[in-house]
Amino acid sequence: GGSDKDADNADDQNKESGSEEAKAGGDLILDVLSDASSLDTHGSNDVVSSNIHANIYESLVKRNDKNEIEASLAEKWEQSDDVTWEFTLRDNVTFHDGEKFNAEAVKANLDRIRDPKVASPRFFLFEMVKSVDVVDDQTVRITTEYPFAPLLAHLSHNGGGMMSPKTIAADYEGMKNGKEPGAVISEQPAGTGYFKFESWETGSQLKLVKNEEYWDTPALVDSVTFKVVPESATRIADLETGYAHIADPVEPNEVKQVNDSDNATVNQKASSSVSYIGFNTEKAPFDDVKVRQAIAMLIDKEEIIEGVYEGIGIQANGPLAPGIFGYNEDVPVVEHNVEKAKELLKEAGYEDGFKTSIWTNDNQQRMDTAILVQQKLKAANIDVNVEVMEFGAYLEKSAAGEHDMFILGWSNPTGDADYGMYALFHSSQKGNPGNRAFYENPEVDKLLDEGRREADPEKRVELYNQVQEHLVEDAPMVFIHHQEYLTGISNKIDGFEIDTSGIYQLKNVHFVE
Amino acid sequence: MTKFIIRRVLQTIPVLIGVSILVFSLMHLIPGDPAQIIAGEGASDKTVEQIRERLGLNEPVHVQYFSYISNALQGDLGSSIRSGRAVMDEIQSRIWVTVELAFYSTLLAVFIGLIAGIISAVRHYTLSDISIMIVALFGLSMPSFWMGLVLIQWFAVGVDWLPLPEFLRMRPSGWGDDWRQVILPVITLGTGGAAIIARMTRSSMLEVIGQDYIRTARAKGVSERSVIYKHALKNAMIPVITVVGLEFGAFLGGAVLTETIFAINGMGRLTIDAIRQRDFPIVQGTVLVISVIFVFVNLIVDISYRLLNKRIDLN
Amino acid sequence: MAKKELLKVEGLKQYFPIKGGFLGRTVNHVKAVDDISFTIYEGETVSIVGESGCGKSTTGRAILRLEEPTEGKVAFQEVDLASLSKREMRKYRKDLQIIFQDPYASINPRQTVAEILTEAMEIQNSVPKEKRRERVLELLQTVGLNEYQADRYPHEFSGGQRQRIGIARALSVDPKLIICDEAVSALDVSIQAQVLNLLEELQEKYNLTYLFISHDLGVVRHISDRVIVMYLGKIVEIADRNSLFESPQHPYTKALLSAIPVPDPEHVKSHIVLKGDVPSPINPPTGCRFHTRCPFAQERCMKEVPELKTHANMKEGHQAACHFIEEIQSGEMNANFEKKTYA
Amino acid sequence: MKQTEQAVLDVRNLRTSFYTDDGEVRAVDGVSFSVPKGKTLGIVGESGSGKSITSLSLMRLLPASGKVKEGEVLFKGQNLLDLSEKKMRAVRGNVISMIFQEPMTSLNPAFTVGEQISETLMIHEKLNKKEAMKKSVELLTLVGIPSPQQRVKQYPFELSGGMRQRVMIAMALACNPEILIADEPTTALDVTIQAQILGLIKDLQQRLDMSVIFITHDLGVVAETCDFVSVMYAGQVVEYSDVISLFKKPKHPYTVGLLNSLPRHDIEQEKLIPIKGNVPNAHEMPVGCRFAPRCPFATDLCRTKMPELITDEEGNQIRCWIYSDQWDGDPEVSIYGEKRTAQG
Amino acid sequence: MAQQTVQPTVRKQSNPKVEYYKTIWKRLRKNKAAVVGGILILFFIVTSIIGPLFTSYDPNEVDILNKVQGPSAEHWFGTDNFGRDIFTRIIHGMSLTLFVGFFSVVIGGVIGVFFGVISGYYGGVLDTIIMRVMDILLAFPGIILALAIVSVLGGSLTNVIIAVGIFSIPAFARIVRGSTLTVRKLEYIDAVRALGASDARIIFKHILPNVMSPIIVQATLRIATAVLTASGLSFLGLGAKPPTPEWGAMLSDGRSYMAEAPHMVLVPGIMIVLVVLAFNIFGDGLRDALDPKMKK
Ligand SMILES: Nc1ncnc2c1ncn2[C@@H]1O[C@H](COP(=O)(O)OP(=O)(O)OP(=O)(O)O)[C@@H](O)[C@H]1O
Ligand SMILES: Nc1ncnc2c1ncn2[C@@H]1O[C@H](COP(=O)(O)OP(=O)(O)OP(=O)(O)O)[C@@H](O)[C@H]1O
Ligand SMILES: [Mg+2]
Ligand SMILES: [Mg+2]
Repeated sequence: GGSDKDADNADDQNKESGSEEAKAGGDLILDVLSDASSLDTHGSNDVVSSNIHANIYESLVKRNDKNEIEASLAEKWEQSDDVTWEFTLRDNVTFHDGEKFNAEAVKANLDRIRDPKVASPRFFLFEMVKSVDVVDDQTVRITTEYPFAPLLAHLSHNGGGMMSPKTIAADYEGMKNGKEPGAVISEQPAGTGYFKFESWETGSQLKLVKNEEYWDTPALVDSVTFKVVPESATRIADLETGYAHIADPVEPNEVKQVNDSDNATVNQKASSSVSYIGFNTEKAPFDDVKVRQAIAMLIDKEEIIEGVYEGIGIQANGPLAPGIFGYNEDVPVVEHNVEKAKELLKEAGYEDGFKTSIWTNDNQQRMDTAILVQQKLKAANIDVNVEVMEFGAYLEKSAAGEHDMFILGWSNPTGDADYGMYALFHSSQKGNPGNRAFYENPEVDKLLDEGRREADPEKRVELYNQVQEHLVEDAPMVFIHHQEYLTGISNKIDGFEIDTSGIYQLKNVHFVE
Repeated sequence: MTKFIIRRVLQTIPVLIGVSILVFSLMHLIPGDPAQIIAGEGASDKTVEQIRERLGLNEPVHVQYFSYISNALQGDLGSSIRSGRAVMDEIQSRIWVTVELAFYSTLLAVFIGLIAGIISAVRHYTLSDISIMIVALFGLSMPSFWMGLVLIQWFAVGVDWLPLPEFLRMRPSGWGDDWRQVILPVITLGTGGAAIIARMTRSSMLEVIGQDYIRTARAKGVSERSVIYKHALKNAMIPVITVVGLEFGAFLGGAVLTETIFAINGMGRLTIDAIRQRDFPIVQGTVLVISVIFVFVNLIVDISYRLLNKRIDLN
Repeated sequence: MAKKELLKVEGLKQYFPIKGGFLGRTVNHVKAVDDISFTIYEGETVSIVGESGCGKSTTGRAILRLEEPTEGKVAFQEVDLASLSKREMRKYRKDLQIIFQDPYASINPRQTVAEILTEAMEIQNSVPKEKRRERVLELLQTVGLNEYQADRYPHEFSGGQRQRIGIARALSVDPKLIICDEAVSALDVSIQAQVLNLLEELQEKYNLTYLFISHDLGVVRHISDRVIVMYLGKIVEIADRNSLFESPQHPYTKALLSAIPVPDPEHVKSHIVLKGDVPSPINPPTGCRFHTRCPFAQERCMKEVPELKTHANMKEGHQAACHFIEEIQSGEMNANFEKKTYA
Repeated sequence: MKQTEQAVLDVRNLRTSFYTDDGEVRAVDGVSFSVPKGKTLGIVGESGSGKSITSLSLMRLLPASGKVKEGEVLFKGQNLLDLSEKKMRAVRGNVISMIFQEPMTSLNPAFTVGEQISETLMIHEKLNKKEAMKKSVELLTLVGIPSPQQRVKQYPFELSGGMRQRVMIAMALACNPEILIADEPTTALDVTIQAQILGLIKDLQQRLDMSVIFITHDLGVVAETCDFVSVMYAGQVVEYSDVISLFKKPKHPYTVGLLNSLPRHDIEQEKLIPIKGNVPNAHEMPVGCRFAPRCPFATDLCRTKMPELITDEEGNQIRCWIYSDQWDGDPEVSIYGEKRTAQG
Repeated sequence: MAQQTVQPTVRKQSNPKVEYYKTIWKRLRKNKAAVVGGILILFFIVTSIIGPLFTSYDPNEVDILNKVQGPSAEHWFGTDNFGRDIFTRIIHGMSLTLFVGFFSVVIGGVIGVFFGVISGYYGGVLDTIIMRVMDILLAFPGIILALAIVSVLGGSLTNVIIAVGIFSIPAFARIVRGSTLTVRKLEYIDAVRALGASDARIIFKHILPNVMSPIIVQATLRIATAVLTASGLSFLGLGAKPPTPEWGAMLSDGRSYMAEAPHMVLVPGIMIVLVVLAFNIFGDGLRDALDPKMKK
């Protein structure tokens, strides 16, 4: 539209100065893999949607780049006892639809996400919340059922984003008329963020415009357009021809191509996620820890990172990425060691190897990983069959425990060890909630439970360190690597950041010459 | 004629019911629980159960089907279980782009196919016939997605003589902004069709040229040009039109790959995404709509038969 | 001669449904054969003549139950064929055979002559396995083909030879009645004569009975004992050959006979040229079906269906269906004929 | 005979071959005849004897694989085979017209009857569309189609076979041709309809003073409509004469054979006397007389040497050794004596 | 009615059956396109059988150090992203591609022909029902059907074959029904019926052999379509399971290397074109050879 043209003109004027100064305005175009599924921040639980939500909605607190909790919509907060938290809210904030942000609004949001009729996929974030009470207009009290240390981390998650109570009410109205929950909100989302919703053509593009009334310093660009471009080669083409300013994601093997081109570079950012190869620990032969350890030694993580991810990413030794609260840097490293692996197998009685399968969904990197694993395990006579499944089927079947080995990843949007491990390894979380290894260790269960309830951060770190040591010992999974987010950035812009959970930070993005 | 049309429309009803049953059962046979997919990789069982409850997935399958079909008969195709938007809206915002893409591709295919086919038939067994048919076979043998990728690579990485990145601009909706955007997808999709039509036209023309009435025309002293373009072509068009109809249908359903490559927000991608996300109502809706269009296109084909050859008795 | 009834057709009707309307209901019928009755005696040749589409083939097919008749009785040696189950009928097929018009379409192009003939014996199990080859060669000889041709494919034969294969196939199961549906119409005259002679020889040799369907009156006169004339699904006249050709009674028969060119340039002959075309069997004219083209047609002809009967002036066994046979014969009635002589 | 009469069309020694995968097929191999003004020439012969190919050769409408190798087609002295394609187009449908055997397939199913008749008029008479349509209606009246106003707007499938053939005739007559070639125009029709059509052609011929070439395999039709007859066998003319002598005193053994094979409805015959054997294979024609393998009189001479077409003093033609000085068989043989008499 | 007489061919001392096929063979040989297509197909088949014996690499052997290399003397078609030899993979994948084409057509063909023949022969209600079902299949977007099948049964070559096979059922059914309708009306069918032949005998002995040529032609053309569809499915991630060297999957793997290593996409792409081309050409030639009308 019109802003595009303005930006071009501005570019022309700037040419002479040649200086690299921040410049307001312009329409930022992002090519993204897929469309948001909903604009209701309670209504979905995928990164793509979150990336949109993060620009429209804000939470009570946020995490900075050092993984520290900072004030956002809540100015300050205090914990009166193990289960009670009180938040003082900012009073200069209004929603995009003109509603005032206050304690009622917070209650409306937190109640809704826990409402079984709404059936929010992000319910798990606040499952432990017992009640939300309005103390006064600017104060809200949250009571949990049991002591829950990572509550602030959960509140910093996108799922804790605040939506205008007016839209929430309208949405409930809509549900009465037979509409799906979130349908009304998706039509006219209103948050408090630095961008406002403008338009959405589902499946194609979504446009946000600058929120001029933002309570803090507003964003620099006039508008942001997210365009859906599913084919990677096409995204790169868009970026190189200068049509799009940001292309996300860039495939590892395209990094070189983009960096070699004159008009774009790839932004690399370490993530808080982990990729892993899991074992079905309830099924022979993976119920034998020696077999699991042996395979962990057979797998060459470096080769996978090199071969599949073009060397991008950090080798993982545990489920938590460096920087995450509770990360244990002293956890012993499992070395690639074929001889030792063979010995272990011999001890376990699988001297001659065995036949098994490895499952993956139809994600290129995971399929490639599977191929490398298949190759490596041949060394110990283990014959691996690669099963590729479509994602829906994959989730269902692996939750049901039909698998042998499987490849998956886990991202950690709260930056807390609890999020990064509880669901994956607690025996109450078997199957769908995350523990697809069907791992069960009472010791670990106990540590994880304690970790949640412990208020003292020092003690928590200690507890989680122990968990990670257990995990190395028990080897329910082989942790491969912590991936890096690869985002193609046009040379026309600057100021782009992405956080460790893959959420774009577009507030400071601006056009340069 | 109207009677014929009404009858044909009525006849589509069992077909559509069949299609809906088929898609319904297929979707329920596929492993993959929509609730689980919506909830994501790490949702608790409780969350999943709540979502399942909300979507009515706990009902027996036949109850789900009948409630679906009774709503559908009232014109309500339900709403997406993922975005909550009405299926009709979702489809409406995508269908035209796909129909347009199919339409232009058909135009291209017919235009090139007819010319090539006629030349080939008239000069059959000459060099031009053989070369046209070889080119056509190549067009036919090329995987469309491959061709799309190669085209994108050419135009993006840029051959100097064709520096037209505009070709690649993704369109916000429809083809409004720049007609050039339509070119690459249409070439990608239309090439195979052009090849098929060329071959069909050729064989149909050859067949017609051997007919007695062509000899009659020559015996009247009609010029060769008129014999080909007037007497032969009108008759030769009939089988060609069937193919055109089928091609149009194939373009509608088969544009998925092209849509993916060129980031066109059409029905194909909508359907594929919906299948992957087990968004049942959307899948049912798109399949039904595509089937309706297919049936409708075939109706048009039959009517054009009638217009071309009054002989065909529509009853 | 005491004649033995071989086939008796009574009140045979064959209507073909015309689908149409919504959902393909039957909207109408082609009344291809509409209530005909006749008898064929053993050892004789009865011909059915009439113009294209008058129901000749349909009659033949209905007798063989190649199409299930709509109504009526077909008694073969006093057994009602229509009452038989499909399985029982298959056994009877041995006695009733058919030879078709088109020598090209009536034999499977992918079978050799021997295969064709053996198959027939195999189906009816009429000849023991080991004797079949022998019988094949015998049959070939019977129809005037050579033994060495047994293993050839149909495309290697000429039209006349193929027709002989068709005849051999019909003979292979020792039938009693053979329906010849335009069996010689597609052949050139010189070949036609060969085949006609063959048919006559076989009749003598095996005491065959023929129902001979043809539109060629020359052929019919040559071969038949009795002749049935059909018009638009109904029999208009039945007579023995001489009676029919020498004193045709029905105005249609007369017109038909006169319309045929005579291969004799000096034979000056007046033609009765009928006006108009044959009406559609879907909505046949009321009353006498011929009235739309009949030069004598009266009011009554439009209303009343004439009965097929022997009129006063006719020989025994000669029947015609016309209200005014006697009046026409006696010259009482005037025709508004267009009589014409060529050249 | 009648050589004195002015011949509109004179065909001399026409030879047409097809070049197929299996080699050359000499479909027409030495055909000569002439057509006097206002008279009808019949061409008879069995299927495949080359009748249609002869007529298509005259019109220069042979299929791509066929070629006239030799001969002349003189129309009023002008050899049609020498004309440019453009000039030939002006002849077709204008000076020489043709009616084909299959009325259904010979009309274009996609155009109305009126459009198809008008087209001829628009090409040759340079009429405009309206005039042409008006003339078409007149022509349909001429050929005896009732309510021609409506019929011109109909498509071929809406007409009966007889009517379609009338339309073909109307189309052929549109430009008052001097010669009408009718290739089995009634074979596909019923006898009563055939009688109508034959009457019509005869009628129109007299009114318009046309010459007609009438191709048929039906000797009855020949007897009733033709003035002269040319009998063809295996691509050659074996006998040419006026119609009366042909039937009364046939000279060629093949002609006699034909007549004897013919079952007749007007007389009673004891027994048909067929010609033995089959028409020879187009690729393996006998070296000598082509009829020799089937001829009861054939001698060594017949089997080794092809007889020429000789013209007698009356202008009748015959291709048979019996009538030559070289005949080595029974000198007393009388061919027409073999012909069965009408009383059989 | 006058009939063009086919002259009896009086060639002596030759087995007639052989003679019959000889005629077709002769016509087929005359058709240059068919010859070229046939030779290509033969070449592909032979290569797919003996080719693997002559390749010096293991198609699945990963060699990360040598990944994404352009064509060279060691690696004729270069290497892929795992350093696997593309030439070797192409050779090994050839039999898979032919397999997919062949068996999916067998599945579609057998089922389609069965329903087509039944439908055409019996007509009536049965015909209506079968044809409506075929309409449903035809109207049903094929890719969705395939997706559903592959999702139900899991992604593998076999399931791709099943999916593509089901795809092609309606095409066969329609063609066969059409031909059956024509053949059923021929007089020789009535003749054997008059002899008392059962329906089964008529269908299998008399109708099927005579509708064979359109089936064969359709089959060769369908093989081409099947190969294309299967590679399209691979492109959507629904094809053969890795590391199977199926060409569609190779092509799909290579697309993110298009700029860097175009050979990864070009080689399998061109191979698919060649195979499809061969079958198309051959199918066309076959049609001409089997259709007497097309005779020059
Ligand atoms: N299966 C059928 N369905 C519908 N109508 C039919 C069928 N078979 C025959 N008819 C119609 O029945 C009528 C009589 O047909 P039939 O074939 O018996 O005529 P015919 O006297 O044998 O004619 P021809 O001399 O042309 O063989 C015709 O109008 C024909 O169109
Ligand atoms: N296109 C062709 N290619 C090869 N041979 C042909 C072709 N057309 C005709 N012939 C052959 O030419 C010869 C003469 O054919 P023509 O059609 O003139 O016969 P006809 O006398 O008209 O027979 P009919 O009475 O069957 O119409 C036949 O032997 C035929 O096989
Ligand atoms: Mg008949
Ligand atoms: Mg002819």
